[in-house]
Amino acid sequence: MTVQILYFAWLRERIGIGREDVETNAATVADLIAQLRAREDRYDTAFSDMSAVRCAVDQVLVDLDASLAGAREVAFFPPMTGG
Amino acid sequence: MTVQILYFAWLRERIGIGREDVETNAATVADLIAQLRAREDRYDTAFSDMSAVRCAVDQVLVDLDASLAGAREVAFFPPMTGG
Amino acid sequence: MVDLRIIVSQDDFDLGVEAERLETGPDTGAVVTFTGRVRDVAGGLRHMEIEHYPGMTERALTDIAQDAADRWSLSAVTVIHRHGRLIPGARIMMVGTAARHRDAAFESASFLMDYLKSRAPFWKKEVREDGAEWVASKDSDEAALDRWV
Amino acid sequence: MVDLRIIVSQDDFDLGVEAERLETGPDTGAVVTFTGRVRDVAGGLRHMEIEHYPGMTERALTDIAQDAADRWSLSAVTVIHRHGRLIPGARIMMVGTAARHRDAAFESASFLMDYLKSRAPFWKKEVREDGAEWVASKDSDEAALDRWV
Repeated sequence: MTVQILYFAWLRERIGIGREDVETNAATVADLIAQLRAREDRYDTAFSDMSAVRCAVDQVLVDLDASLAGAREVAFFPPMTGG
Repeated sequence: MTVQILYFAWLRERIGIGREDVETNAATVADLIAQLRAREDRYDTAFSDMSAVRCAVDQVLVDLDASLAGAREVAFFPPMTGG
Repeated sequence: MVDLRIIVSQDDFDLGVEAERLETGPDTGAVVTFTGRVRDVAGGLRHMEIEHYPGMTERALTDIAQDAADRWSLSAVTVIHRHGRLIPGARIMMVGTAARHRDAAFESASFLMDYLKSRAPFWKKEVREDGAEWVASKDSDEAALDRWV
Repeated sequence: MVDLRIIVSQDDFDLGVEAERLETGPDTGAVVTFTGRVRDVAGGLRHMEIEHYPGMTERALTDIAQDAADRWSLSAVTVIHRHGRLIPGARIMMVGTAARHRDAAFESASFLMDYLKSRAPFWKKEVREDGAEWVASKDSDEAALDRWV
């Protein structure tokens, strides 16, 4: 399947792009991250500290072991700092 | 000594006046209340439920056993309902 | 130095102007305002009559505001309380606090409200179509003070 | 019916107008507003850059506001959050709540702030004279959520 992946804040800066379409068979968010890290160093570096990574699937916050079944949009970002 | 006594809210309404000067030798607020209650029925009625009476001496909230030494202004009123 | 603004008046106030005044200095990150209005709970309320103790009121409000400012290191505190005749929907009072962080601003505003409710010399009377009645004080308002001791 | 007002924008807002909007209906006795501003804590802050996740932001804010409205029976909730470049002293965001009583208005505003801090998709970057840095999330902000569970 094809999912659109979005990156925000320093994840966006480290990876160097804000969005991309990725072809994947990943079953879970964690699987997708493993696939991305295997691609290139900049991905590997960006995802090196997973305690600092949050994820939303189709604009809903999820844990990293969440399923990607039916997912169209996956976003990665650091802990939020609104308010 | 002469003290100015002020009444507020339903204490003012029951006694029928908002302020008066009273000549007194009362040592405490409670003594002053006893003196007032002895004067006339309207005072006796107004002060009949002491749990509903609050007092300020010279504009500072005090307990009913507070001293009147040096007092110039004594105010009686029901529990406050501001805000 | 804390900026204290205490107003006791029959007049209405402009919340936007008051809130803007609280946004002072480079170190103010959080401003909280509370506004209280006359509610017509049961229907049939003509107006609220608010009596106060001139002289003591200003003094009590200033003491409470200064106390809050010291306790939470506030940069500004505003307390405005109206008196006289207020119709349903009218603003009765406001408190406003300015602090570095949100917790201090929220807590101090809540503290001010709890003290205003049962330590500032104001008394409310409801004038209804079927008569007038002094608003009774609530045990819960007295109990609310315990958390600040 | 609760009146939800959610705005995500680069533009500033008028707190007076927003507060007035919250004063709706005969049963609203208490309105609380919180306003957050850019602080220049250490000196030398040029501006704050606020990034957000368009689409998800509006959705998250609406969910949080609806949740607060249900939990405290609010008559109105306003959440405004700015993004883009904000200079020191500029307003970043506000929440406003309207309820019957003061406790509901205070608690729900505090709840909204705690959720906004760590559950709404905003990220702050401080651009200083000596470089730029993403603001780190605080453990205390995450811990603040525990009291609402």
